[in-house]
Amino acid sequence: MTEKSNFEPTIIGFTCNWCSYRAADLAGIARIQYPANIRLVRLMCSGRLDPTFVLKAFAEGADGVMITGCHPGECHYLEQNYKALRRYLLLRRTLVAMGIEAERLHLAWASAAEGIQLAREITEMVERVRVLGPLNWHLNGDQVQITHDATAELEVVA
Amino acid sequence: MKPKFAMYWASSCGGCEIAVLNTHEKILDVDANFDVAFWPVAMDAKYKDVEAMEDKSILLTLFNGGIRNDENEEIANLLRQKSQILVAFGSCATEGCIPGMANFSPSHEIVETAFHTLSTENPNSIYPQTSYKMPEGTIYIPTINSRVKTLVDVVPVDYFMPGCPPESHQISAVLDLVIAVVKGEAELPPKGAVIGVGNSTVCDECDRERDVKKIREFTRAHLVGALDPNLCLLEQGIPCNGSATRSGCDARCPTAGAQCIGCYGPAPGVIDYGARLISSFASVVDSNDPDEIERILDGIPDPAGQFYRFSLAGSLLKGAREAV
Amino acid sequence: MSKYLYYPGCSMEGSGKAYHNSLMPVCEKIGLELQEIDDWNCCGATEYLGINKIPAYALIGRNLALAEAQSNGAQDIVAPCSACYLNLTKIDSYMAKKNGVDELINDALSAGGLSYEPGQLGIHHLLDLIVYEIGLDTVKEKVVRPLTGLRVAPYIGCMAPRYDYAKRWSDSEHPLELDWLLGALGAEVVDYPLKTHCCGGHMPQIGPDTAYELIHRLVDYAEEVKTDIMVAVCPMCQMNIDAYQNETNQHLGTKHKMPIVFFTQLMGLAFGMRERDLGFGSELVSAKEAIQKIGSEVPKKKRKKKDKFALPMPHPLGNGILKNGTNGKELILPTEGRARGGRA
Amino acid sequence: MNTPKERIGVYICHCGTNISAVVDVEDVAQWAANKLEHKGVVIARDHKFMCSSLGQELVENDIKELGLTRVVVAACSPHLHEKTFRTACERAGLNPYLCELVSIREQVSWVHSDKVVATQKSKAIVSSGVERLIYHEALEQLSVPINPATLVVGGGIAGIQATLELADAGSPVYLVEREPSIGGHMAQFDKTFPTLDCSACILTPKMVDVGIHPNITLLTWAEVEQVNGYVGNFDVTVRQKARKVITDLCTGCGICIEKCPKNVLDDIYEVGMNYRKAVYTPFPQAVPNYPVMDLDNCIYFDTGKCKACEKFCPTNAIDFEQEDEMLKFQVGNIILATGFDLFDARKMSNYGYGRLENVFNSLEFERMCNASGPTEGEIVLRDGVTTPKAVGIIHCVGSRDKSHNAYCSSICCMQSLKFAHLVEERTGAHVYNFYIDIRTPGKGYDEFYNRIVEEGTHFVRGKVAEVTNAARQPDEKKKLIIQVEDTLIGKQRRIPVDMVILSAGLEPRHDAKEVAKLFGISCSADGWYIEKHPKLDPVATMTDGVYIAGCVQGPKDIPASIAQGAAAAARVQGKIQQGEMLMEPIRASIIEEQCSGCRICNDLCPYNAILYHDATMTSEINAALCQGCGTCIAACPAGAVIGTSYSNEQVLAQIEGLLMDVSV
Repeated sequence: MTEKSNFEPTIIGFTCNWCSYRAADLAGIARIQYPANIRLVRLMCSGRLDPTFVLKAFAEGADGVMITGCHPGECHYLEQNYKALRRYLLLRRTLVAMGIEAERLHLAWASAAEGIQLAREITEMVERVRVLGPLNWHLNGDQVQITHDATAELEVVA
Repeated sequence: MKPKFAMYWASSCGGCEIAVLNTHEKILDVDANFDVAFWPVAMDAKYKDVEAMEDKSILLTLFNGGIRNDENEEIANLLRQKSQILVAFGSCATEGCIPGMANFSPSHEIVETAFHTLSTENPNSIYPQTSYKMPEGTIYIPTINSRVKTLVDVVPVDYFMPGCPPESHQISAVLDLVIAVVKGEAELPPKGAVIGVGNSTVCDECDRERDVKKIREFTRAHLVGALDPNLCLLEQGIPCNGSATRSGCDARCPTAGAQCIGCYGPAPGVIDYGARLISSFASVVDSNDPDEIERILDGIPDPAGQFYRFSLAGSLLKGAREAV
Repeated sequence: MSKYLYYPGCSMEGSGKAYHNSLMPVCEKIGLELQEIDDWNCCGATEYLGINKIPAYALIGRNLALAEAQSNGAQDIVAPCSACYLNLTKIDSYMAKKNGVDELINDALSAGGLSYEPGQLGIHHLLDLIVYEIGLDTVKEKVVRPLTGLRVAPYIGCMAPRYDYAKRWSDSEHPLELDWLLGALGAEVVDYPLKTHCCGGHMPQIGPDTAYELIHRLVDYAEEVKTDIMVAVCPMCQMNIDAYQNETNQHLGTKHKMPIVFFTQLMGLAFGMRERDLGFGSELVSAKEAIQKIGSEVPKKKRKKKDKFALPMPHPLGNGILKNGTNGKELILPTEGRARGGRA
Repeated sequence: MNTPKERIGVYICHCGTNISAVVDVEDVAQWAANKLEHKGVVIARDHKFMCSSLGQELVENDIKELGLTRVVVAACSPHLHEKTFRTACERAGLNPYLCELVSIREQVSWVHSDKVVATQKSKAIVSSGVERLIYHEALEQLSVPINPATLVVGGGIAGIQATLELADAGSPVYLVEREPSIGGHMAQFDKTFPTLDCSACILTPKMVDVGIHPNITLLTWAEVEQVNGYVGNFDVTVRQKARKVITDLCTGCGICIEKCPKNVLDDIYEVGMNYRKAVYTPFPQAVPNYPVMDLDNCIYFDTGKCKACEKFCPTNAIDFEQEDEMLKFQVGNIILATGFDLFDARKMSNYGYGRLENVFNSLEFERMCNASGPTEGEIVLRDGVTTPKAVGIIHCVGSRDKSHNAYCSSICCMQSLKFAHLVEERTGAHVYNFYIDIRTPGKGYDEFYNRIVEEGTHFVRGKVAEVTNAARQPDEKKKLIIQVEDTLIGKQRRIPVDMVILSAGLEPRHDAKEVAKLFGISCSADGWYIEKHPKLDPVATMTDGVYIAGCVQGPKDIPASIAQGAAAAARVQGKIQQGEMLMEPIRASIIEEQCSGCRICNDLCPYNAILYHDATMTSEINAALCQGCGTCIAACPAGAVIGTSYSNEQVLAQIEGLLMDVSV
């Protein structure tokens, strides 16, 4: 397993075509540097964000997921970002119950003009997840065996 | 010679067997058309008898129960080898079901709970060991896996038949179909199909009236003085899972005034059952204020249990972090 | 009876004794049961927050924590003193909104085995509690001796309505709650534009000349509009105007003789209670002459014949403000959209 | 391993050195050719400038020669060149939607500097593009015919201008106004800055034009109730409120008004400064000139007696039985010009408006200056007779103030200067302007400011703390005292005046949010309607076919409102001329067999594109109304709603691609 000290988290970021994706473009145009750990997925709206996507990202090995959208009241589709907000809140509760730290799922609002803010959000997210360490969902699972000795260590058969 | 029939219970409660017996006279058709080769709950049989059979000599195997331990896994492999048609029968085999909820906890905690809680009388703290050396030699009991797996996680499966348990009339229909196939009167559905179910969701079979949904509060049926007998339960704040759950049960629970808890599993094309419910319930929460949304969501005290009661082992995450 | 946690603060045992003595019977009368917070401590008043913030925050936090611990989860706090009220609401709000304050205070509180979660308690000034929770209708029902003929100047002072952390007041600059209450008691309420102007605070001790000027302004205008008696909701306001009026006269050569009492004292009078049970007599500028006017005949205002040229006034502020752009029919009561009580 | 179905070409752009300076593009191309071969990649190339004609030809030739069925270009943001490469594919005979542009410039080379990490991330992005592309479908743009009629909402100067422009161009226009007459705020003013020409003189001819234009259907005393449909084909329902006057019979003679015994304070046109009758036209030049009946104040509707108007009407045009009428019609485009509300100065209680009688707000003062107003243009105190000797004008009331509105209301400086001039000219009083900054950025505006300075108006730079009647000095008695910190001399001042005018800011209409929802557009946090682009597209909105003009988009003066009205009309006329328009094929649809009619999606669509059929108990999406946000797809518990361009398969494959292990 990777040492925590040089651990580079992988973050999947979902962006809205009208605001946060454009904010990412703007960050690029303005040459604002941020960690390369983030990989963006463009959706038409944060309202398109299906919790399945987030679960898929975690299951496939992401260490954190960022959901970004237009600021409340500024949704390109009027009010769909509020639906994203509601889903985010319920999804976060569910993930916490599954043992995934709440900080691994983050919701941030960024308008098309907020390249700097988006870059800052990304940087902060990467650092937060770096502290949490790897999630490694995709590596765990099937091969783990356990003896009946309750005190025994988990034994990973690689 | 009649074709061979087998039914096996892995990690399950036995309800699936009862459901098969609940087909009443239909069970006679099974006897008339099949030679029951292996059915531990109904007749005495030894694994070595199955091992001795020729490969693919069993026409139809209804496999119920999830894969909890190495014995389950071994028999799953064995029956796969010996069967032409292997059906993941019931919710446990298809998606983990209630035993699959064990995936919320690491398995050592489950052992701990079973052998060392207040209600357990185990004064000498004796824990079962996987092997024990006796004068006569070493004996073994099955080893439990770190998590419950579904049947398809361990062997290729021909058909899936969800339900906890599958409704008896659905079982009858499936038996009829196989008998008709044997007689050359019908054809099997394509491999991998979900059988004995409807095409849509429980709402399709539910007679309750429904309107657009705006949820101000989630509650529980026993906390509501009188539920409207005709109105959609979700609209009354009862977290009914019917809208995401495969049809086929005739909407028994919501019709009787109890919310659907999702035993028939995800609707066709759904990748993660819980994600669908999280998304749909949250979408119709009638507030844009984070604090108020949180207050409304407080009405679902155990979201993971609410959304993954039956489907945890078969979900994208397969279980909670400590367990996977 | 509605039950509230009562945070008296230091003045109730000293300079504000009349306030304490009058609010007790008055609250009982209107159905407010006050349960004093056990082991409460100083609110930090105005000085401590200016000297060392963190201990001051913790000092106030301790009162909130005690209140929460003793609340059984069902009560709000009421503070009669505006300084106490302001400090309690300020810290509650800081803990909820200012980064790190919550942790800082709770860290300090943990030394005493206490903790407080912001927003858990509704915090009220006694005045807003009476106007909004008890309601003016209830107050009116209890009036047996309307204060007819008494011209009163409602003087709120600065600390109750500013800054309005708990969103309790109709306005921060010109709140009308005291006007409405005194009106409900039958008094003749004068338009007192200085109602939130400075009483001098601690200036009598550190810069008396400034204090005398400020006290003079308040009293002078009250006299100008023929006030019989000023009404305070804050022990500091009452003390400054009462106790330093004589010195103000000496320094400025004025002849002010304006009594100032607490609103609860006048409520008690209107409810038919005896003066001595309401702390009357402890004021330095005697209110005796003023309260003798209660019940006196009010000369009927000659209705000015409406001048045919006069232009109409905008819709009055009344007890509500108008929604923009409507035909003047929709009123928003000041209570709407305001947080009532701490819990949702 | 299965043989891949598709033949995919991958093209990595150097963008000069914009990308190649940080990303090893050759390595990315080579990696894609090797590691993504099993996904169907048959060719992977890099090129100096993919967007150049040479780069495009490269793609086109490969499509033709290698039989590519899909194309991934890794270059700049799709917002820049998606269309370029789609068009190139189309030229080579490939459906344009089978091309995917992924960004390795804005998302990689411009924001990261570590070459190794940037190259790895580029590989992941390319792999996500390939994975996603496999699930693309060949799509066609949707074509929608445009109805030539236009709905203009709001009959202020912006709406009037837009209406006239369109009508003059020969297009039919419906102009809907909530008040009895068009004219808006401009009709209330006396003089307009900076030229000081009479407002009515320039407005009235335009109003008359609207009233008689054959292409204009003027609906006053009416409100839009419902809007369905989409660009080119909106179905509009308008409530024509009952005037109780039969307009076909009414000649506008005004006898009913004269005979009506009931005086009512006029809160709208006269802003509470004067009275009208219960049957009235708001002002003499009203267009149309038919009166309306105010049912809340009519004596007949209150007591059942009176009917004076009916008795005296020479043409029997009064009809007490008249009911509200619902008018339905279709339009292709909509222009919203619903204007502003004045900031309620009562909210700044320290200025005493509503409490101190000689404090006026700007609209009250406009009416006072107007020759047809309550004082016939005489500037007097609230008593109606006394001429003020000193007047204070306070700028920025409710504007540039965090407690109220943070924005600048843009017109108040010029308006206050105009007021200063009028007071000076008509009363000779001393005038004090209290300002934070003087903002006069318009043609002839600063010259006007200088003119007012030269006229002798006093300017005090500082935010007024308080307006009070509590005098401290003998000379303050019976005056309004303005307490202000004069920041230029660094002193507190108390300036006694007789009259205070509050230059109140402009606010969005109180019902702006509901109206926005009705028309499917959005408001900024301030409440002003959001334009499509603040610089490049100031009159369009994010909703196709809905335009905005005038103060509804933000505070502005008359010339700017007129410019926007004309601009919106030009945009609409352009659409009408096209006859039809193409829309991006990003749409949701419902698989009927899988829909159980749970109705969870029904209320989620702000465009009302989701219909529920009671008979089949299923929901359906109107493709033309759908704007493609995908919220319903994500919400459907049954997975019965599917979408194009951002399907579950596409996004999930993209996630897999992004998380692919690119280190090997």
